[in-house]
Amino acid sequence: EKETDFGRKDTVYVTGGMWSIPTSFNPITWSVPAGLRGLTYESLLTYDALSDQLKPWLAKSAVWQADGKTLRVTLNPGTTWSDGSPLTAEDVAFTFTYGAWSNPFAGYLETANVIDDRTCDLVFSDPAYHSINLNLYIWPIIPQKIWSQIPAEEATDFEPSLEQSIGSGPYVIEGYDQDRVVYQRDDDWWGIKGLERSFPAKRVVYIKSMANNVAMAMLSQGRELDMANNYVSGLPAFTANNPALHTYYKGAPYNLPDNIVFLMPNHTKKPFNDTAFRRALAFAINTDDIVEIAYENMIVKPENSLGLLPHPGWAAYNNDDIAKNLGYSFNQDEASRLLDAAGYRDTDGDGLREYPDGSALSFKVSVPYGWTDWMDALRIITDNFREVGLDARPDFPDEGRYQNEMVKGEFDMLLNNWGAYRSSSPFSLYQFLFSTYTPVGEDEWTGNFGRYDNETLRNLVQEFNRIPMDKTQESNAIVRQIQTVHMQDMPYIPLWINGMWFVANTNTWTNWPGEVGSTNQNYPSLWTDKLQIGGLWMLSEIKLK
Amino acid sequence: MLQVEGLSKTYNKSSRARVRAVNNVSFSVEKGQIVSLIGESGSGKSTIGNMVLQLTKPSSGRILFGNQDITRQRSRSSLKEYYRKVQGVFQDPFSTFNPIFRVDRVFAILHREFFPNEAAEAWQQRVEAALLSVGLTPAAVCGAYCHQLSGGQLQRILIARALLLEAELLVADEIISMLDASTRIDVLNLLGEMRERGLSMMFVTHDLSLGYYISDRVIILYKGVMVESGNTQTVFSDPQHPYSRSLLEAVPRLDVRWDELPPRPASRHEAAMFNPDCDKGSPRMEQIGEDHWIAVRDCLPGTEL
Amino acid sequence: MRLKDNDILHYALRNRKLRIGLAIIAFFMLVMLAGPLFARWEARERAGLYPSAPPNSTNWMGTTKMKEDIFSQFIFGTQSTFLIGFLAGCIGTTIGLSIGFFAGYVGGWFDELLMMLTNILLVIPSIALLIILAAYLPYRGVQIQSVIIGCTAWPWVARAVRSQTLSLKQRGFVSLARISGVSPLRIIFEDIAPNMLSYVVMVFILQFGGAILYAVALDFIGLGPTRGISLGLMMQEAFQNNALQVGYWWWFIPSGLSITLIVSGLFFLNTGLDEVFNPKLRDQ
Amino acid sequence: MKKYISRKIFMYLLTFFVAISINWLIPRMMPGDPILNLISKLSRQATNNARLYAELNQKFGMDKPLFSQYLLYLKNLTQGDLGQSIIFYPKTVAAIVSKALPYSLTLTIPAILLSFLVGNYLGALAARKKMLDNTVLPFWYVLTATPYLWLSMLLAWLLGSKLNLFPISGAYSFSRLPSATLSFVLDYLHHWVLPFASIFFVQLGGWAIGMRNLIIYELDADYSKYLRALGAPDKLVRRYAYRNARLPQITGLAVQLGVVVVGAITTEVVFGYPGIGLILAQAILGQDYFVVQGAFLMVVLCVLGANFFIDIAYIFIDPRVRHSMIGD
Amino acid sequence: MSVEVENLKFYYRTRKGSVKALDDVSFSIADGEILGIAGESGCGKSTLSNGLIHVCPPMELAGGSVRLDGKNLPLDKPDEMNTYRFRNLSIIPQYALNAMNPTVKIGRYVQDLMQSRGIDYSAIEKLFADRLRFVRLPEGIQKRYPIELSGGMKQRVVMVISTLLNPSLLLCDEITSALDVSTQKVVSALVAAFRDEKIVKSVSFVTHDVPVLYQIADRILIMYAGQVAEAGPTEEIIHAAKHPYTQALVAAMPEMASTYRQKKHASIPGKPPALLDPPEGCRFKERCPYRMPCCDERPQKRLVGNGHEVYCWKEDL
Ligand SMILES: Nc1ncnc2c1ncn2[C@@H]1O[C@H](COP(=O)(O)OP(=O)(O)OP(=O)(O)O)[C@@H](O)[C@H]1O
Ligand SMILES: Nc1ncnc2c1ncn2[C@@H]1O[C@H](COP(=O)(O)OP(=O)(O)OP(=O)(O)O)[C@@H](O)[C@H]1O
Ligand SMILES: [Mg+2]
Ligand SMILES: [Mg+2]
Repeated sequence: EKETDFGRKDTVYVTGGMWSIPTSFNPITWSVPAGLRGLTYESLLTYDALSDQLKPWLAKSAVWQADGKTLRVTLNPGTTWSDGSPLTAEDVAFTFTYGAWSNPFAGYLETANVIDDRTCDLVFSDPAYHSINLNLYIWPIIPQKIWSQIPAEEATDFEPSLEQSIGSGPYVIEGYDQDRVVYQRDDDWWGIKGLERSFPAKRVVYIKSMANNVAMAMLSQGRELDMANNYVSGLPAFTANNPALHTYYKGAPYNLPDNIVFLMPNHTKKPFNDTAFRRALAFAINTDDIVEIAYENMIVKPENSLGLLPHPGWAAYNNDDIAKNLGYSFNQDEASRLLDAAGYRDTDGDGLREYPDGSALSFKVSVPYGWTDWMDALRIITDNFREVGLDARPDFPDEGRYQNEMVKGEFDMLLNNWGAYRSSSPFSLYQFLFSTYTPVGEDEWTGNFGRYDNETLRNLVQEFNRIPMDKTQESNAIVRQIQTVHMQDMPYIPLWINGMWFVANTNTWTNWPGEVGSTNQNYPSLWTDKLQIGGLWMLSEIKLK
Repeated sequence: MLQVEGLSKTYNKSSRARVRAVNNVSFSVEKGQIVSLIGESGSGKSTIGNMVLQLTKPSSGRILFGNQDITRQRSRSSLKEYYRKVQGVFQDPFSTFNPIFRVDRVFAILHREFFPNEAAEAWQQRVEAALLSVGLTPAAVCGAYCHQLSGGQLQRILIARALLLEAELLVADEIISMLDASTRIDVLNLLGEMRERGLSMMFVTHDLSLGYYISDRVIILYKGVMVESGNTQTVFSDPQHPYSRSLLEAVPRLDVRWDELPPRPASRHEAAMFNPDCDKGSPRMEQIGEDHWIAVRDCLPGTEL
Repeated sequence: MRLKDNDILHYALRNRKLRIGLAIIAFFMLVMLAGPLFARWEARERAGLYPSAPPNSTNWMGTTKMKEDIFSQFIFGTQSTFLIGFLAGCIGTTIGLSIGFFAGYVGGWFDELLMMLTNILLVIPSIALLIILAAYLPYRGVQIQSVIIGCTAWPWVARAVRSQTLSLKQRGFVSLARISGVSPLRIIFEDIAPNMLSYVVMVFILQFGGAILYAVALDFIGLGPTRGISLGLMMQEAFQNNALQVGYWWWFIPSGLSITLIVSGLFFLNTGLDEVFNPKLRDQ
Repeated sequence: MKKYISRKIFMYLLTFFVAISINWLIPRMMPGDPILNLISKLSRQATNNARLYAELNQKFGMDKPLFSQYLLYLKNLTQGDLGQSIIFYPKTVAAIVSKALPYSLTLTIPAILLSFLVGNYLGALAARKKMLDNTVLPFWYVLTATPYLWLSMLLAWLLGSKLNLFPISGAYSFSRLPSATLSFVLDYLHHWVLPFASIFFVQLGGWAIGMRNLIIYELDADYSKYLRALGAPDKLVRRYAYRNARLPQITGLAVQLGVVVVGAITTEVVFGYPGIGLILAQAILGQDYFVVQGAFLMVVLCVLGANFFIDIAYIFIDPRVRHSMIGD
Repeated sequence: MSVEVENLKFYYRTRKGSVKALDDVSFSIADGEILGIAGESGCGKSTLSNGLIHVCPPMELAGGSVRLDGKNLPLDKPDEMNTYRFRNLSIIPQYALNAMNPTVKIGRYVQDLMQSRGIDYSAIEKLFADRLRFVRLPEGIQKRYPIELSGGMKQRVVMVISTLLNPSLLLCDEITSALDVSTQKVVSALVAAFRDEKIVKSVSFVTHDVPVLYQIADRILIMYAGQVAEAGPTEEIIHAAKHPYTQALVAAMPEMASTYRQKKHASIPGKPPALLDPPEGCRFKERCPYRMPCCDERPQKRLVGNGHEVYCWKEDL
């Protein structure tokens, strides 16, 4: 064994989720180094993505008061910052009232009243329960004493030095370089007592995503890599030959479902503004092929055409009847019939359909170049479209251009999943798909990139947000309406469900999360903002071999 | 016919110091005359020839041909007109012909460029006549590649080419220096014949015996400066400039050995002589006899000659 | 060069490097030209029964993860790789030749200007140009890639051709053409250019090979064609999909090996030609 | 000589100026809006993007007229300020590039210099023996014709993952942070071997072939013949030929040194070597023109610097150059 | 006789056959003698010089022997020849202007050369400086690069280097052709001076410039198409040539005595035969005004005076 600085048995090496060099250790920007939110900075609550439960973390509880507008946050006893100073309700109030543009509650948090050292009331002008809920377990609490010195306008440009990086979490940043961030365990972490939780690894080394083959080789060696949250092509064949490798499921689909990829037509363009056309597209796509070929069975397809994640938090909204009555399934004959009926026929005999007026019809579907799994999937989709006589071409613009076209609404069709992640409520999904509408010419940053203009739906989504989390029945009534419109109009077509890519080597650390034989029943992801939905627990429950 | 007045050329190459290749050179060539430019390597002979052929642009000075200053007219048509009358033959016969084409291409080009209206057959006849007149068998040379012919043959072809144009002046730049002794005399004799037919010539050479053999007048150049000029016989029998004297003494001859050369009487004009090695002043040609000129310093006015 | 000189032909036929080079290139040309007769699928067609299948009787070189037939990809990939090399080589050589010719022949400030342009282009990484162009293009095809490579690869040619032209310009036949009243353009194309034919051929071959390698690198960093297939793309896809780690050697090896062979074949050809044209280099 | 050098300096400055101006133009000539990219990167959920857009636009100086943007760019350049990255926001380009540059340089400069030395030596060796020439020449051809990345991958696979001899990712172990210890240096070297080798071998073939051809020409030169005529042993003849053949090779070296930064892109990507190439590859795909600009600036500087150095060095190593400058 | 060449044959092997560039040539050079060798281009002059120094492909020794100071030269064994080169026989090559490595200073060059030949440079350093002075080169030339010298200077440096070890035989191959008349004179005079100073024992001076030979050679050998046509004392060859070819060659030389208008020199019609497949018999026969039937047989050497040999069938020589 070669001489190293970090003891092998002290350290867990992980990769995935860190796509770029560490830029700034500022927790309140959206492009933070992986691990920063979670290991170093903590949120009030955590969310168990496997069992759909909010769990205490910094806060013992966060309870809506009777007025429905006040959220009372009670901190756990003994919360401290890594410099030893106490973390108090003042810090909580500061975090949510701080004027940085990234503050998730900006706009609808009225005041934050500090009741006492441990208690704080967040008073909302507009209680958007679902989005508030989401941010309670995502957003980090920041130390007032550091950030109060930073003008709010400059908050996101602020690059804290390592000394300034005072968090409350179980790990502090020890060092970093172009391709890594090293977190060192804080043995004085408040949670050891306060949460009765501890972390076995003295260090967590986050390694920047590496080339696929390198990741695979390093994983199989297990020398300096214990776990990867990367999509690894060829994994099924590879794990079969490497007993040391561990995946969540032993066989297909290997990974837990994590997010849904949608086909987004541009509603401002012909023929995508034609509902019949979009519905026909939905029938034409063979998702089984995507699962089997492009993903080598490492993923699952949506249970039904509603495209919800098979996730306990969303299960209550999986209205199968709507899907059955209004949805679709792979059926190219039906697709052809729909197209014929809508007037898209091959009038000039070239095997490709034309517009009803006889003019040529062709379009592109885009995914960013280099997202190989998506590119493969897209090839299958466009092949499917051609099979029903549509002149569709896969288009692979560079990531930058993909984004540009998406934000400006200049594409034909594209695949996207940005807001369709596992969360505490499908509200996040519907918000992503339907909550905004910006006309072409203005920039759309958050979702609904196809500019599907349906005010009723927008209102429904807002209404959904205003129903308290626990009133599932009431919410579902609204969700049913949303789903009905979705299925009838088919503005966006759910395609497949990406896995939570996870593969670990068991030579040094064991008890990784797994369907069977593991006591570590946690969501196996160390991506940014996924530590708070399981990654942290996973790290605290792995065991030394 | 051709008058060169105050011609100078300075090469100004980027990475080099400036080279004064030709410095204030004036001379003239009369009809039916062969004028030799003689000088050592680098003395600027070829540069003068190239300037006369308009292949190089003079830095200053005039070149008059038939009283027209040809350095001023650069239009293609006037240039062509000029080339009908003034033609050149170059030093290396093998590189004057494009190795990948047959040698008769040079005639085809003439036909194309100068006599586009002449019928192919008539032209062919004229070509053959010209070849015959320079002592070549048309059948033997037409269709050959340059490496299949001898240097002498190639130079003859070029002379024939000038004849076809009915050129009046031929600039012959060292045209025999790469030829064998026997072919050399052959070509020289041909030049002599051409003169008889009224062709004027600028004969550029570094070989004094050749210059002596063929030319009517000689111009001796040293480092771009004319140091002596005049009638060939006069200059060669009574050279005055120390440079021309030393040149003549160095010529290997077949009648006397170097060490047996009779001593020449001392130069009569030593003091006034322009020394091109010193930069001061510019040379001026001073007449010292009937058609015999030498370079003197301008900065010493009134020096007795 | 003397076309007529059958010495050239003699040495060409005798030269081992030339023969090896020609054999390699001829083989791939055959693959490229005759291959489509045997390729039963399109490059991107899901042809095989099994994904990532080793060579078998249906898919002679196996299949990719996407069940594509590697043999077909190899055929069409070779085609476009040759196309890239050929087009980029042609473009690069043509631009380089023209600029080199004119700079060398016309000389003066024109020369200085062109050479400055050339030097600047040498300094600016060609990927810069590629990125700009790529951003404007609706998509990148093999042809566009080769145009871009060709447009950035010429400065070396221009420099070399210029110095060759400068020396050829001194040759008598250029002077002779000038005093024959031949126009400069004609002189360049009728007298100077043909005399550089052997040189041009060699430059072209080098550009050909260089373009192929360059295209591979571009394919790899994600600036490859977004449409079509090439050997570089095959290699990149194999890489992306861990072909080597997982043991799908049939996916990883053919593309890389073919590129290496094609380019080394071109280099062989080049040295062989060099030896044929330059008696100094000939084997005694 | 002075005139020559000052002329050279002038030309280099001019080229540099034009090059950096073109460099400035790159992002400006692109369609699309870099700020927009930045925002979509930064804020998938934030609400007040319009405000942010205005803020960032101002910050990047995009709201000013083009010409003053240009002046600003030049001014900033003199202060070493290369602007701000988009995909690595809020890092400055200077910070990113300066962090990555040492890795690239320690990888590529030794690779190129060593391949130059060894390649030239081997080439000279081969030029003297027909047998050797015929056996190793094909091997070199194959080496130079190998795409860097293919060789990289084969090396990584064989020596890295199969034989487990060398690490295949990063510039030093993930189990440490940089320190000034011997064990760190050894570790660094251990990681350096494979990426180094993949550049070294490909380059090696090229140098060797070049040297071989040059030597063959030189051995036929008049001065070699004269040496032989005077009965000088082969050793001296070859030594002299090598001496002269080196000179054109050195010109080639300048070019190679110039492109080191970009040249190693593929190798760096394969081995996850955290140099400029890796950054550049990411910046290109993310259309981070400012980082691209910064990386290219490095390239321009390297190319110009290396060429200038060689140009000046030539005055000292090649008397012919020196002589032609002074004039006859 | 310091040099005796007997029936020497040097052929070039080409793929079309052997080019008989030097075919059965015999001659000798006495001690202290300068033998001038003249002839048209391509008659084998350089082949002779080069072959004596270094027989290397495509040139091959096809027969004959050369004796230098009584010892047979191992012409067919290039390695053994190395001991003779430079010490016993040396060459001033045709390409003297490019003979020096442009990147090596002259002093350094000589030092390397000497060391490589196992000679102590310090022992020879002074001699070298003296010789440079002898050929009137300025001081300090050892510290200069060849490129910094003019053509004549380079020529003289090469002359000094080639003769540094006082060889018995010095081969001069067209050393004056590329030079200006004045330099030409200096250089050829120097060759004679080398002989006079006994720096070299005998000289073979190859040129196509007959007048130069007239100036310095003791005897002249005229070659034609790879064979000897005539050899004899200078005065006789120039002014009383016997061989028709020599006569024509000398007659074609313009001299500073007559001009075209006064006396037209005649040239030799035709061109020399190809040496790839030379005709049987006398090689000059095709161009010879005295051609006879017996010319189809190779003419024998005939002595027509003191040391004057002619290869011709003509009777009234
Ligand atoms: N194109 C050029 N650029 C720079 N210098 C030149 C050029 N051509 C000639 N020279 C220089 O000009 C001077 C005169 O050259 P020129 O060729 O006219 O001499 P020359 O008398 O013809 O010599 P030679 O007998 O060697 O042909 C020389 O010093 C030469 O180096
Ligand atoms: N390498 C070679 N291969 C074949 N033939 C050759 C070779 N070198 C010379 N020859 C031929 O040998 C003959 C003699 O050549 P050589 O160089 O000795 O002539 P030369 O008398 O020195 O002529 P010059 O005066 O032109 O130097 C010529 O016919 C030439 O064509
Ligand atoms: Mg000249
Ligand atoms: Mg010779």
